[in-house]
Amino acid sequence: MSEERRDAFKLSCDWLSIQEVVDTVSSTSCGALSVFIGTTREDEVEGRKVIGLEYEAYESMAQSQFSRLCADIRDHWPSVIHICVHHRLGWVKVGDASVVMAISSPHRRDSQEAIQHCITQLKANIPIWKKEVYDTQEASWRENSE
Amino acid sequence: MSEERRDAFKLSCDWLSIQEVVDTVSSTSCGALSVFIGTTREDEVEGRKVIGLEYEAYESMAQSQFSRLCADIRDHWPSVIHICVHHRLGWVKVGDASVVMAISSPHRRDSQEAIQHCITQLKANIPIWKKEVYDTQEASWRENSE
Amino acid sequence: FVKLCVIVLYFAQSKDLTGLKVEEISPVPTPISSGDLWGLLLQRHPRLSILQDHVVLAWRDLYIPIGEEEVPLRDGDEVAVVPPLSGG
Amino acid sequence: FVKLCVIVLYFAQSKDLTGLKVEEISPVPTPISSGDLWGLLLQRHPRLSILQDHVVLAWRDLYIPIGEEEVPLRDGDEVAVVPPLSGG
Repeated sequence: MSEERRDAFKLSCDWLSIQEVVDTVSSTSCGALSVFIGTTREDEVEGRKVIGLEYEAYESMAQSQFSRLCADIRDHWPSVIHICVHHRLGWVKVGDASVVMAISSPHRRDSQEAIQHCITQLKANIPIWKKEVYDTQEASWRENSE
Repeated sequence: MSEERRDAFKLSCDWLSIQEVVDTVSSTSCGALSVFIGTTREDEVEGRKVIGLEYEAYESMAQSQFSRLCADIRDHWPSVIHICVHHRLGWVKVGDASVVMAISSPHRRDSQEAIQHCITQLKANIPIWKKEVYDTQEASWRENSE
Repeated sequence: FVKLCVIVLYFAQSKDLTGLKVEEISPVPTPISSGDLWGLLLQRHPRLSILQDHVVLAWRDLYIPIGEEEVPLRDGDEVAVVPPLSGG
Repeated sequence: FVKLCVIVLYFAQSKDLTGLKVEEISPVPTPISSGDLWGLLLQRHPRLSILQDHVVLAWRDLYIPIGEEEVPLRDGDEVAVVPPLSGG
């Protein structure tokens, strides 16, 4: 029953496919599959309307920080089978997914706790940045609060 | 900015589309969308291999219990925007999703907590039953432990 | 005592044990407790006794434990036999 | 003192402030602390000072706070300027 465990990470300028991320973590040894999707909210900041986000990453370090994050998840939740994170780069318009992640485990509690940890740690440690772009053609770099 | 909040429930004998469930809860006022997918694990019980599950429901009551569950979720997490649960009925082979649920909210903590509550309460309160079917052609009704 | 007709729905094990998905029972005396109603079903289908202590009834979208409590049935009401749930 | 060449990568605000994605700096003295390395970058690009106290460096897949700690650079190493993260 031993199965190779996948840690899959992709930075992509294309639209993210939820089905592709889910398929990557599917396993007949798993009864539970938790998914988190982060999207750009429609927002107004001081009278300016956010029309989208512009993402960039330090790609090689993002990959290595992701590997570290996966090791950390597997330490805390050894029953986790597969982990997959796809993150958009470049222009992401309001409403589109900027990140899709999925984690599979035999029982639901593990994948649910692990996915919360995964998004929190991604925001804290993976070198990715976003700039909010407004309808006034202005833009400003964001900072994760956590 | 006030938006009609959707509580969508479907019992279906067809393959469940994750994208359809996700689309149902999408909203430009939401930055976070949490999804849970329950699948049939490959399992062996006393030397018999599980090949699939046979689901049935008390459909009218399942719908009313779902409405009650949604009211409960909205009580606990008032910021939740949309809730969607699709559950399979009939024959579900090993590896297929038996339930797909998604909840959207402006910030991630709410949809993540709400989705955990949703699957726990669905298992406890929504009148659905499954029978495990083995490769020996035997079968047995299951009982949720929680 | 008024007597009335009740539609009983059987799910999961109770469906297998009775061989029925639905049946009409009449006459059912009223007022009746959920325990006595379950007793009526046991008389008709003795094999249901293996569900004793693992079953509740459902009536008007409410789960009703089997016991002393009176079920204010009306003529033509639907009552379901609810073995342990296993959705999800 | 050995002097060496370092490749500096600028991201997010630091890219906008310097107008550069990457530049080669040489000669860089070694040993050098992360604080002195940041000082070198400030000399070249005074506008970076608005990131003071809101920035770290990254070197060999590690985040390096700006301070007294020595960074054991080798010739040709890549060092990145890392403003506050905002992924997800």
